[in-house]
Amino acid sequence: MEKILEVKDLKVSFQTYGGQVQAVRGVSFDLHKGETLAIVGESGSGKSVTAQTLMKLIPMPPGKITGGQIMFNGEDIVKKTDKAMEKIRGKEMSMIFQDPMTSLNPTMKIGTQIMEGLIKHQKMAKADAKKRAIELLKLVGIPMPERRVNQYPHEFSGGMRQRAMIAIALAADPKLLIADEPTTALDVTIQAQILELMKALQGKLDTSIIFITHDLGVVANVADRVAVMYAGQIVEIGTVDEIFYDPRHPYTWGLLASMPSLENNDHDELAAIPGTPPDLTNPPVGDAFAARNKYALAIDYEEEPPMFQISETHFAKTWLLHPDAPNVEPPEAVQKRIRSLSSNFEKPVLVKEGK
Amino acid sequence: MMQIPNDKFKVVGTHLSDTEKISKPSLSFWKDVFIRFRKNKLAVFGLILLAILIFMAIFGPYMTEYDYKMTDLTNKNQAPSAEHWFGTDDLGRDVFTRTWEGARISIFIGVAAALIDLFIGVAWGGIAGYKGGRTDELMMRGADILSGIPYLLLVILLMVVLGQSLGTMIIAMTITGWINMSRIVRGQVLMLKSQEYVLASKTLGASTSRIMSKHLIPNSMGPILVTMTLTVPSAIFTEAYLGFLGLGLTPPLASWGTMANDGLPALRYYPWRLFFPATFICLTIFAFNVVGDGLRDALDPRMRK
Amino acid sequence: MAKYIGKRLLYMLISLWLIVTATFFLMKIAPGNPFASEKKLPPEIQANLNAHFGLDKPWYQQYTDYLMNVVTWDFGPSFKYKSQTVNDLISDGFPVSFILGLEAIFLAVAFGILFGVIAALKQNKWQDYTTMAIAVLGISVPSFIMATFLQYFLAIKLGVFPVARWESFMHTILPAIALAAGPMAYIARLTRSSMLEVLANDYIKTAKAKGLSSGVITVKHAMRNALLPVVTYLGPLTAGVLTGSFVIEKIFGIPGLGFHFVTSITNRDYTVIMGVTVFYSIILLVAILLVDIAYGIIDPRIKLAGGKKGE
Amino acid sequence: MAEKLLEIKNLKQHFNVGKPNMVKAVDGISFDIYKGETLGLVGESGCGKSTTGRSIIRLYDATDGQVNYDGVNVHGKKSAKDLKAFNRKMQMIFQDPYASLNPRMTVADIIAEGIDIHGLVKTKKERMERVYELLETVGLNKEHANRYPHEFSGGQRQRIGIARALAVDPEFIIADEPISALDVSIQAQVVNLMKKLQREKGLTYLFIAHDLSMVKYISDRIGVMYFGKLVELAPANELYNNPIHPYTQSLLSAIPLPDPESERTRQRKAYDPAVHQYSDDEQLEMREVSPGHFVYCSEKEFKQYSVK
Amino acid sequence: MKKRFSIFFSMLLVLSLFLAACGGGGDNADGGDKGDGKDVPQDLKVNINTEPPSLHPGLAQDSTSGTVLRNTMEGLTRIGPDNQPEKAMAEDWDISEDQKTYTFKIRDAKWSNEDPVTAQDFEKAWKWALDPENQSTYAYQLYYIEGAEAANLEGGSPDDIGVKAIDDKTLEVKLVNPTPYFLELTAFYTYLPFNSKIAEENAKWATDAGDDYTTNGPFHMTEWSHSDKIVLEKSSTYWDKEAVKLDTIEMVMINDPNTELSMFDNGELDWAGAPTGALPTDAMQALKDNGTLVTQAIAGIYNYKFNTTVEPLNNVNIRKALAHAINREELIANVLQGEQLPAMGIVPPTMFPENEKGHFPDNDIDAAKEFLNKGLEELNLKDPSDLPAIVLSYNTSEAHQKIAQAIQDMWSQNLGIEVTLDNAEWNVYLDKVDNMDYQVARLGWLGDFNDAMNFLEMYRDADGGNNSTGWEDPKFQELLSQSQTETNPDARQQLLKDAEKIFMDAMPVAPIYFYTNNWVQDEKLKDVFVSGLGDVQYKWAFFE
Repeated sequence: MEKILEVKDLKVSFQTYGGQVQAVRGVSFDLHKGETLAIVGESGSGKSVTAQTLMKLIPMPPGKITGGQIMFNGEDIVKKTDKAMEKIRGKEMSMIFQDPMTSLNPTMKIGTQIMEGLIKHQKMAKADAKKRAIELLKLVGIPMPERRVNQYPHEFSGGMRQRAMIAIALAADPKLLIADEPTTALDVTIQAQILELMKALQGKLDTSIIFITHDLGVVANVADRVAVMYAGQIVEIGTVDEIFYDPRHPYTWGLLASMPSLENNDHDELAAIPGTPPDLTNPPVGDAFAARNKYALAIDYEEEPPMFQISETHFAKTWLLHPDAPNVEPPEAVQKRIRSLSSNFEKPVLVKEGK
Repeated sequence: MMQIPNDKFKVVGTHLSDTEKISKPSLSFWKDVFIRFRKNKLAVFGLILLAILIFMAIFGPYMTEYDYKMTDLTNKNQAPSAEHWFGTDDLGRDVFTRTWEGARISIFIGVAAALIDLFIGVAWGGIAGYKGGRTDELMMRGADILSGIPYLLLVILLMVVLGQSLGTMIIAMTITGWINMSRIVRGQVLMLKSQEYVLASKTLGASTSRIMSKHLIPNSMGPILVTMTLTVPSAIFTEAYLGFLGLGLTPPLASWGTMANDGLPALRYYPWRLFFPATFICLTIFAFNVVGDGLRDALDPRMRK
Repeated sequence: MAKYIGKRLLYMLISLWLIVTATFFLMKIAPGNPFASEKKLPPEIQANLNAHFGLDKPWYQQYTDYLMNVVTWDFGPSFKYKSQTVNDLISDGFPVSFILGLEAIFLAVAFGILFGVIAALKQNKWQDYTTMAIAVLGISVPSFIMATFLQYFLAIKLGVFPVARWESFMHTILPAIALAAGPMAYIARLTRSSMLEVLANDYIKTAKAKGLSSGVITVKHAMRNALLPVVTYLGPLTAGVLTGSFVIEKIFGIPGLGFHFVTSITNRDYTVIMGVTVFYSIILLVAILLVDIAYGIIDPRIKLAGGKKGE
Repeated sequence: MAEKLLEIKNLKQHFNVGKPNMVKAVDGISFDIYKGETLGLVGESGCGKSTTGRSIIRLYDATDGQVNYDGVNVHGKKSAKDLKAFNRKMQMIFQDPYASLNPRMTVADIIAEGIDIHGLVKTKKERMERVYELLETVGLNKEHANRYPHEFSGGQRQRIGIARALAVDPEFIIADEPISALDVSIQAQVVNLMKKLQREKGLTYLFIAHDLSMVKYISDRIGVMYFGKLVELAPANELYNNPIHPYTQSLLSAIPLPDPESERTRQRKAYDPAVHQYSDDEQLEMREVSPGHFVYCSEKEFKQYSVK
Repeated sequence: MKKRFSIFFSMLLVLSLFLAACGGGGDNADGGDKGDGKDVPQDLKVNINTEPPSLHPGLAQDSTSGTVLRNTMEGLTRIGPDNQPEKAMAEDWDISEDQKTYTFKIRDAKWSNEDPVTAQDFEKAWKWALDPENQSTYAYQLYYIEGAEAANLEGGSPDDIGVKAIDDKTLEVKLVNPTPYFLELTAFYTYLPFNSKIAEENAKWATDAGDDYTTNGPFHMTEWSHSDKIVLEKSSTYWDKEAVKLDTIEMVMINDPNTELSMFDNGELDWAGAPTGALPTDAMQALKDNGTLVTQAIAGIYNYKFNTTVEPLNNVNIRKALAHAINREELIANVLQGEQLPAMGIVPPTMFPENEKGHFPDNDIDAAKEFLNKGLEELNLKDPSDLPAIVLSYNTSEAHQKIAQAIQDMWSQNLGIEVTLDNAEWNVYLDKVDNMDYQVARLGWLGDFNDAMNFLEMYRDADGGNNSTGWEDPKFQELLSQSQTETNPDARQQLLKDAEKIFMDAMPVAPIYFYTNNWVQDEKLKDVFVSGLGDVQYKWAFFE
């Protein structure tokens, strides 16, 4: 499959008066055409920063890309000027944000907001752009698009606004769509509709999607592959089945275990991940997750774990996969899920170079 | 594969207390504001300027042998010299001494006006915002109408009715000045009163006065402070303006406004008489303004993480 | 809309009435009388004058007379300028103040917004500091000093402009600049802070993500929203500036309305005080109404305003 | 579990009454809460669930209806003293851990606010001891007492909010979406803490949320709200296994589960209020379809539902 | 949206175009004197300070209106360049033996609309002013005429007023007392005639320039743009038009001395300063230094009045001490700088030449101290600091303020008397002075006509309108009464001098200085006549 994006050892930091926050600490992943990669993690784990860095949307300063590459269509985004980025943004890759209320300009008609991208990138005439805007609104399932196109954001409901956002993002047929928690602010029923819409559109347009969320349910629903982020790093990445049915990183275990199940009727205590995420101005030595990890090894407090490969597609960054590491039992809730996957290697393999 | 001693691969589990630890030194709200304020060079410059001005207002008048009201007609309109650092005015008074005497009065007027605005504005705006509904409507409409009366008319009539004095001057500054403050406080209170911490306090059974004093006003302090730092220069400005209208203070009291007004016709002949008071009016207003701007930026919640 | 305007007009009338009333009584408690002069009048003539201008009537009758004057828009003759009625004074002075005011507002708005936008876009860079220093300076220099300096340097020293009076376009430039300096500075600061606020909004990020150039984002997305507070400020500014400034008119010898604001009070020219106050208040109230309507047009959300939601 | 702690009768909360923009946020709902139980309240944003909570604790004056706590109407006329006493019995935990703590107060002052208001301690030392004790209860420690809210993470703040509510030893706590703004891993922490406190102190909860899976986990019974009305009320498992009201069914069908396989096959049901085809003369009310399982329906629907 | 901004930028564009266009042709300001050619433009541009309140002769009551009227209208007489009344509308007159009846022969003159000027025009104008209906505040200027005061104040019949047009060209005036300065009075603006035909048709004839504003003077008003400017043009119907050389006079209204002087320096005015405008005090030294300042004494005095009804100013010695302890020379040299004359008497030297010396020496500290000690003794006080606080009041104005500060300092240094200053806005101040709610108050007096009576009369009665010192003296009253019936000018002069002596002995007023007029004028401008009362006439003025 064609790779459209390759991120190599990306590092991003923010200068604040309290010190330098290392928001992204060496993230690498790639993305194939037509594929959906979900990035999960809690707030502050660097998932949004990673996504916005792909489009160079982080404010610089205080933000700064301190290292790594973002290869998109064979070119390194990191090196591009703002002017050059204007040609890529909206045309080659576009983005949907979390809050559809604040991410639409309140004083501009929805139609105009869609048309802007068309006029800029497709050099369309105004009238054509409007026609196309109406089509797009129809495409994202907004009824009466001819009327809606002349309305303002506040006249739309939350779900409709997010549809309009999707229409804006898809206006110029981008190759890559970055969706930064697009359903977090929505109610479950609306969320389900938006997810269905995105999947349907992806099928039609063959767009690649990076989907950022903290909701594992949503991940299970949309993702082909999943990257789990913690403290600015990807700690585990694999296909959706690998992550949900054969997770290897204790943080992924923790996430899965802390979700109550609708099917189960037991009211046992949830397997919460205790404690509080680390402060990234001063990231801990060794494994950032160690202090909250009940499976933490002594070495976790001393040395950062390397990446181990479990299958062609499955990687995890934990000392537990080291041949010398003791065998530990994942939490009960996770044990219930685990299936053995045929694609796995015999033994986890240490990845020499960070991937 | 690298060699790692086996004992390192022992499960040691969590170090939870570490995760709850807050490593950064505790920063109170104002410390935090100060750190951000410090980054605005213009504002810091303003603050230093202000410190110098206040220092001079306190000690300036004692730095010379002259008294601010001592006339010496034979030495009138002297250019700045070693004798008279800022020259003398048309009655032979030392401009340096008068400038700093004037600084006292101008700054006093500014600060007094700001304080009075603060009390009236906070009380009025706070009550209107907190009570809401009809009370709010009535109180704010009242303020609207007061601000609808041409200010000059109000001030001149006031001067006429009460006579020209420092007290009247301060009343003139504050007669409509508090309206702005009350609007800001009201806006803050309206916004804050539906904040969850206020609701929490209510559910705990807090009285209105407690909610006001512990929650609403402390949290409005930022905008209030900014407004105050901007009230001071506007009062100094207004004083100067009234001086121009001939409604300034009664001499030999010196205020920058009356001094500048006196010096205005001398611009072409004895420019120092206008230059010094005018420069210090501008510098003071400038300093207060940039400090106010700096504070506003520093207090801006968007600037916080 | 019509209902809204109707309601606002009603409110304006009430405000106006209260302002007229307040002014009337303030005027009445002020000591001094309009016919006082260094050479005292015989008491009979004084009484005669009082009778002629209705000043001998009880206060409530004078008050109702004033109200009637306001309603019929006939404020009667000026006490001091016997050859002119108050209506004459206003209709002579207002056009001058109006033109000067428009010029000043134009300068203030154009440069204020320009400076504000530059400062916001270059926050904490030298452009920000420079424009803001200029802006704060505009606020820091009292208008009479500013006017005197402009007159001294540009007219007397350099001879580029005429010193004073109201004759040609050239004559209007210095007073317009002096009048515009303060508001310009205020608008610049207002624009800067609201621009910064708007620039931090998500929809600016959306626009950026669309690939729009920063120029387009600034003008089409940021400025429109950032200018809302400026529009609000324009209401009182317009009223204040259009009705003239005493300082500027005095220094530049301009026959505007502002001069009458001050001199009518010192002259105790009651009818003129009343007339200019009512006139000013109407302009102010109308300007505020227009601003509110304009606000509603610019910001489509306004119509929805009012009422709290349950959750 | 039979003892009724709270009885809500036909509660109505309308805003802007008499104006064109009147909002019927809560439109006549009735339910009971029993001592020691957790009642979950779910629904979409804007359905009135938070308003219900706030009306119960008297943050709003109810437009109509009664809230009887231990048999006494909360919204009835009360002296300041009675009100204060009432405030100690009922407490609230808020949604937004950022907005619910006064940024200008230290954690100690925030937690001690209830103690101060009700004069629960006599000396400063006692006050601080109580604060430390509460901090420990919610998993924080002494050192945190003199810090300001902005220095804490979301989960820590929410725990401070809980400590504040606990400070006055309440019997009943309304938790208004206490976990919605938290990360998954932290949600579990807070829920565990709440359950632990319930066990230890015999608390009763009204747990308001839109996350059905967490509500199901924590609640004994669940009420579903839709546009100001309570449409279904049943024990947690019963509601999940046997949803009757079409809206409940739709809501349950929309929840994505952390299981890729089931997600691939999940069928979402849409809810269209028109399916009811209510006519004007039909009486709509909560009807008990099976023991403890109430549905808001017409007489006709009731018959259909009962058959199932 | 877009439209808004395009409007914006187009406005910006328009403005810059304007600036560019005007920048090129911006030299219109320095027109005026074009140099040496034979045809020197005879266009005068002066500042008259403010809008004239009324240009109706019967209603005018201020010097600005007076300036315009004096140059557009003409009375029976006109004050000529020798400061004496010369024949104007009256080509001749007869004065009766008892000096109480004047018969004027009106010359063949025309109003600007070609109507003849008649004796009736005078009679009607004067009677109009005396009609209480018309609220003329200066009607009292006509009280010298028999029956005038009664008609104006006491409801007397207008038919009893002693002014009668015997025929079209003969006017008979009967006076109450012999009034030696009556001919001078007839040049005053309240005595001006108006075109009675037009006035009958249009009561508002005087409110604007136009057909109805007919004039009989050297200039005719062609434009009156209120609060802005008045334009006068040489009148083609004036009887003495040959003498008039200026073509136009543009009178602008600039109410700021700095601006006025700047405009003069910039060539935008031909005259700056008194009597129509004012010069900034701070400019005096520089103007004196470059020799352009013109100074002329006028009949006016600047006084400090004492309230003789309050302690300690009811003590004559205290009053004298204060009056003697003022260093007028220094005040004039350093504060006023207008070469004013120190006043040690109450009547200007233009009337009593010996008053250049006055009744006591200036700055006589020793005498002052002596008076002070005497006064203190009389008051049973030991030390000046035991005196009740003295408050010096003045109306808000820069000049008064400076004088007050200087004198405050002199009194404190010379006598050890502490004085506090109190200023009030003009109207309030007048109220205060009227109500004797003051201790020491500044007031000025400008002569209406060139006679000592004008400066003494006001102190006749304690409750007289302009006295406000609470002082009166039967001997003083007696002398004034005598002077009114005295027909011999020298004897009359002596009576008045005696009266002044009594006044100065009692010192209810400390005179400070006699006014001067100070101005600068275009070098080429000649023969502008400023009278001893400080009135300006452009009839004979011209540019070289």
